[in-house]
Amino acid sequence: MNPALELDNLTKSFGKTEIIRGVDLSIGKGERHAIIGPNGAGKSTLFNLITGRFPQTGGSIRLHGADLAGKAPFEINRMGLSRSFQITNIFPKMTVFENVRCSLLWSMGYRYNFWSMVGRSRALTDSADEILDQINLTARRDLPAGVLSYAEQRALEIGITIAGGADVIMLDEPTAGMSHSETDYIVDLIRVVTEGKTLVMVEHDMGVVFGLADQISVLVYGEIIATGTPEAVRANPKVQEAYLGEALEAH
Amino acid sequence: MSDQLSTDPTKPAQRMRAGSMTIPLMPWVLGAALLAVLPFIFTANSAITIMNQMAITIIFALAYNMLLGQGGMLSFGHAVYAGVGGFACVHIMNMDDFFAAIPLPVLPIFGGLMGMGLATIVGSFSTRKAGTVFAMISLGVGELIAACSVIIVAFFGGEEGVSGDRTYGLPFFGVEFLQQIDVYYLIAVWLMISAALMYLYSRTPLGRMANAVRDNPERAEFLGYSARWVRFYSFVASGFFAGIAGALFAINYEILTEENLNTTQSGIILLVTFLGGVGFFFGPILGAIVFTLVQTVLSLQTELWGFYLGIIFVLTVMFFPGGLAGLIMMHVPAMRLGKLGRLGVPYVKTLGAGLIGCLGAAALIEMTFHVRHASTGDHEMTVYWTTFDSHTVLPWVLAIGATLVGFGIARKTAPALAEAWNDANTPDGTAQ
Amino acid sequence: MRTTTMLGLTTALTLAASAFAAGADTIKIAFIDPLSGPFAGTGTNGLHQYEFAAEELVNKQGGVLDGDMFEIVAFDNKISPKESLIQLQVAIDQGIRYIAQGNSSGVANALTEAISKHNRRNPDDRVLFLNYSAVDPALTNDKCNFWHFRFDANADIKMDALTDVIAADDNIEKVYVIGQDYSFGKAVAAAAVRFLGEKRPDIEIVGNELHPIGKVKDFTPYARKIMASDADAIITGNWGADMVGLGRSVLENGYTGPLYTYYAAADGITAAFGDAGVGSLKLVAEGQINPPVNDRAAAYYEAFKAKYPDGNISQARITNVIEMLAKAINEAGTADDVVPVAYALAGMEHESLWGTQLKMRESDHQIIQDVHIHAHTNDGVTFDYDNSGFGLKVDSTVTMAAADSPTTCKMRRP
Amino acid sequence: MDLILVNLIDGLVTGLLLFMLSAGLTLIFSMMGVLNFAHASFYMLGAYFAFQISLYLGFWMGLLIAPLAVGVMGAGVERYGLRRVHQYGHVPELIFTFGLALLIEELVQFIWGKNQMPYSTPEILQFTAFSIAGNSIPAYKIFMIFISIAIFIGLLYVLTRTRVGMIIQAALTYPKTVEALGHNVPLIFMGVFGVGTALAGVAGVIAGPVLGTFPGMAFVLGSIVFVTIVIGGLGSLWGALVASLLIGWITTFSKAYNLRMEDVLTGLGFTKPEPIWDSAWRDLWSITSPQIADILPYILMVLILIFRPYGLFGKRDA
Repeated sequence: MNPALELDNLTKSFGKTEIIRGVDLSIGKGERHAIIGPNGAGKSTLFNLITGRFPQTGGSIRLHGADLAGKAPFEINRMGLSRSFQITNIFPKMTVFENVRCSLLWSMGYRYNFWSMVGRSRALTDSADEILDQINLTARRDLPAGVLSYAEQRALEIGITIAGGADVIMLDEPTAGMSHSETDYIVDLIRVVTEGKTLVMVEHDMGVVFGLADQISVLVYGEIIATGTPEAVRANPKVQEAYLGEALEAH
Repeated sequence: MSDQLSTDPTKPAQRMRAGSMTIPLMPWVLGAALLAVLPFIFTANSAITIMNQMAITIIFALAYNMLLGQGGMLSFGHAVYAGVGGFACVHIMNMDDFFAAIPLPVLPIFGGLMGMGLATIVGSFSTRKAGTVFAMISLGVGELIAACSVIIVAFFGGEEGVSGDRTYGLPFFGVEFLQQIDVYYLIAVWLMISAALMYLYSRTPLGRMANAVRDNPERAEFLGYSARWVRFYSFVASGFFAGIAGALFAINYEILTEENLNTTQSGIILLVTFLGGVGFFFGPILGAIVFTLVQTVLSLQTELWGFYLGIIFVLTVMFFPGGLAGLIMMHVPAMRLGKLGRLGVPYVKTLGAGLIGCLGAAALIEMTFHVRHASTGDHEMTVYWTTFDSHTVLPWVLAIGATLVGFGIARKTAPALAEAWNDANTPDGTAQ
Repeated sequence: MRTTTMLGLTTALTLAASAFAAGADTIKIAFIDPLSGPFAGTGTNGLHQYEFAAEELVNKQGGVLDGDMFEIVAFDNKISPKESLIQLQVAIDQGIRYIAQGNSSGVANALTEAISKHNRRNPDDRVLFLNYSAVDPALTNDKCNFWHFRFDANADIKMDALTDVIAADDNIEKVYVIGQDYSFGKAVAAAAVRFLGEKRPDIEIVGNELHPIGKVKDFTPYARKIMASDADAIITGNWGADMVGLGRSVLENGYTGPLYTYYAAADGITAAFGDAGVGSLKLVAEGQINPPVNDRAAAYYEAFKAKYPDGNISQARITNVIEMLAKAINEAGTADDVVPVAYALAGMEHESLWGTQLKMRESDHQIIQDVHIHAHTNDGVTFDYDNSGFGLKVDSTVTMAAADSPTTCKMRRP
Repeated sequence: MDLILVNLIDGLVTGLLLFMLSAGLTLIFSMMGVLNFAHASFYMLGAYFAFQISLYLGFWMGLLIAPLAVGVMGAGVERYGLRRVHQYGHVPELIFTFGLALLIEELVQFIWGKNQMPYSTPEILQFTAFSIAGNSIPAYKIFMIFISIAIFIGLLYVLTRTRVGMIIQAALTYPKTVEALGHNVPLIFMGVFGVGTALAGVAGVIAGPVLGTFPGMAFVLGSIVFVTIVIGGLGSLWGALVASLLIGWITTFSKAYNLRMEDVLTGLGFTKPEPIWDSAWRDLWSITSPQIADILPYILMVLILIFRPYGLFGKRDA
């Protein structure tokens, strides 16, 4: 069986600067994989390469065995990969409900449909309400998304990401800028909504990482220096030296 | 139509809550009734001509708002889609045998298809990017086609345009569309159809995604939608309805000229749509009604109508970017709280005074203009149905007085209005 | 504001209520021309000429029929065909039966078609179209109809007269034709080539070109080309800013030969040319202003200047429109039914205030009159234009120009 | 051959004039990310102000004062108008400048009326500088060339060699950082807008006497200025220069030489349909280059936007 996501000697350069320097990574189906690393290690770039936001310079990315080279974000999404953003990226002028409904449209087969009313589909409304329920935003259903609190917007961001039913979910710092209680809330939420899916996340908060992930990769200067279970990574001297030591102290 | 529009009876509670999802039937019924009754109130042919013009502008503005309001695409050359649709229809009117075989009310479909065809060609390259690139391509294409209108005489008829006769079509249940009133009802029916279709379009998956792409094209891409194709389909749909507006123009005026294509026309439709308000479906309708009245009625009152329109437009962009519709919808929260009435008196005080100030300022502008530009020795002028000598002191004192007093009172009462506004928008019992 | 205020009020009334019956003692003439926008200057000046002519030539003489007065009602068409059609409808609703328009053949074309359709569809309130300036030949040829009367010489007639003068000038061997790229510019060019070919086959047309209308910012490249062609004479139908731009560019570039034009006077153009145009600028038009033909014409012009010091009588034919309409109404004995008025106008002969014989040709409703070639000068100009000291003086005259020119008009009469 | 030289000079004058307008516009764009639709209106104001001043103080004072007045107005528009609209986003900004263009045209007609103003070149420059094969080159044109080049060099110097220029360039790219460093970024923006419009004002002052000072002068030139900076690449000063000259020469040469579509098509191996006046393609066959000279830049722009959306010299998408 193919792994869910497979990176093979992936490289990316901006001009002469090489940001990703040959990453090999294999993420199995159903795995919860966290990518950690110091600032500027290239985590976000790696995310952007995988999701088609930037074209790669070399190497290959395979999703369920299919090569993603040259694919646009929407094509990759249709192949079953969905992502969230580090900086909240929702539709601020639309209601919370509509945000979720829009993210359901493609996967529910509506595509570029202009002959049926979205409001008339029970299945669509129910699915959207179900997701709202999952992310605990039912009470905010008909408010414009732009007026929600930060934590609520982050929850909505996750809701939008998982709504399409993608089986590979990539979360880019889902708890960035949150208080402790908010973080706990989001972690629980992520655990529930990604049940049975492959989860790839970038995260700085080690509490979140160790609470959620069953595999961790450490990215330093565009290279993966270690991959393994949280315990193994924690024990890895290279990681200790390069990153974890200071990071853990800071926390 | 009616059972399509009716709400789902199985889940009334949820429907009520959904708000945006339900399709309110009432405004449509009222609109249709109003359209049916209007010609009995305004019976003059000229009034009907103006109403026809209004209806055509409404369809065009709604089509334009599919781009600007719903899709976030700013086009500086949208007149060409309406224009080309109209030209095609006039050419059809001139194809004796073919036109004699089709009833006139069907003609707009051909105009729509023509507008759509052109939009498909242009959209295939212009919608790849939104923002400035799209705006500039629309400007370039608009200028090109407008310039072609005097070069490609075979289709556009040069500066004289192309004219036809609508009455040569197949009689439609015995109606030959000889009179303005026949044409009025034809246009009114098409107005209802087009507006309903455009409204329903905004409720389809594609229509919703057009909004999503407008707000955040990148996010839409990560939801499986290609922003480019969503824009393209919106553009094509907008071209279709613009073409219908052009076809109705052809039917009403029986002539199409270069002015239907040029950038001035494209600018006007932008102005109309924005004045009305791009954020709400009914905004462009208001804009079209107000603009047509200003253009045909105010322009008879004063030759400075363009100046006033320019001022109103710039002030709208600066202070009320939601346009007229935005202004009206601002009052919905207060209405929901049942406190709209509390705004009445402060409104009369401030806006009434402001209106006096505006009238005074307008009189000043008219008088200044008269003194500067009337032919030497012509001292007599008429403002507000009063004729006087513009070179005497009294009218100036009156006008300046009205301006100062009006704006002065408005300014003084403004804080009270603001307070009333806050009060009306705060639920009772909540501390502010 | 003028009469437009009154009009706005009535429009508001028509909007609010219903049609407005024409007053019993005034005969209204709708003046549909640009009163705002870039051509407002020309339109306003034309309106003044109409108002003055109606006042002086009809109302002060006791009016028509049983003392009915003429009233000019102004409608701003913003030089847009669409607006013109709306204003036409407003005018008809107000009970107006006579429509005067002149600026832009495009508008005239839209109006004549609309009026013809209206008269066919509404036999009870037919109207007449008094075209005083739109000179596209088609209006009295393929597109002619019974309701349209043209009081200006059309582009072909003017060119016929102009080429008579050119043909008589042996110094001219090379001619450059340049014009705006639209129907009128093309009509001028085609007529120039045709008439020169007939009258002086030896003349070489060294250039025949069209430029975009109203879009050229700098005419220098055209001027260079004209200079390079060694043309002895230039013919152009340009008007407005295109006329000023072309003329100035050519003259600045050292051109000294004649520049034959249709519309190079008044509305600021005479002032803009000033001294530079003297000796070169020639203009073909009807209506002799300088030297004044008689005391009556001089007195009329003086009275006009007294009332409108900034105005010009730049369209002398407007007096002909008013006088001939008054005469036709008197002959017909009615102003309400336009059919007898139209029959009276068709074929009418009249002596113009400006000293020339007029004949409204029955076959196509094209007026036949003397056409003059004027020179732009400051020498011997009794009445200048734009108060600039410069004006037009008649150089030569073609009597009853193109009186037997053919027409393709097949008029259907009621 | 001589004619080519003459046309080169004429095209240079047109191009440099266009450059003075597009330089300010492209500067403003790179700063605020918005195309100022009213830019050509400031050019018109420059001409009208200069005309009014020249009535009392002569041409040279007009050249000095009018651009300053236009610049102050421009700065005012930025301070009290654009800054307010900025919060609503780019599209309302674009619409605001569009409305401003309408308003300024109406304002000019309100104050000066609709006719062309008798604004003319100063007497001291009313002579022929030199002649090439019978074609005279007026001294005023040479003067225009010098003024434009001086402005270009001055602008380049200020932007790349002075402290103010450095701050502006930095503010363009990193407004937040520059603000954090203690510079008043809104003030810089206002200043750049003022300078940009003042440049348009200069162009108006020196072009008014040649191209005519009338209410439509902004409209005639308006959209061609956007075309220029879009072709050159939004935000690029060099791009604006190259595109301006390119447009100047393309339009001049296609007007000066009668390239006929008939010859092109026959050259390509098409046969002319007979009879031509009955053919649907008759208009295509009869096209000549002077006829379409002024729409060539639009064709060029659309092609550029399709194949190279960032323009000739641009670094980023519009």
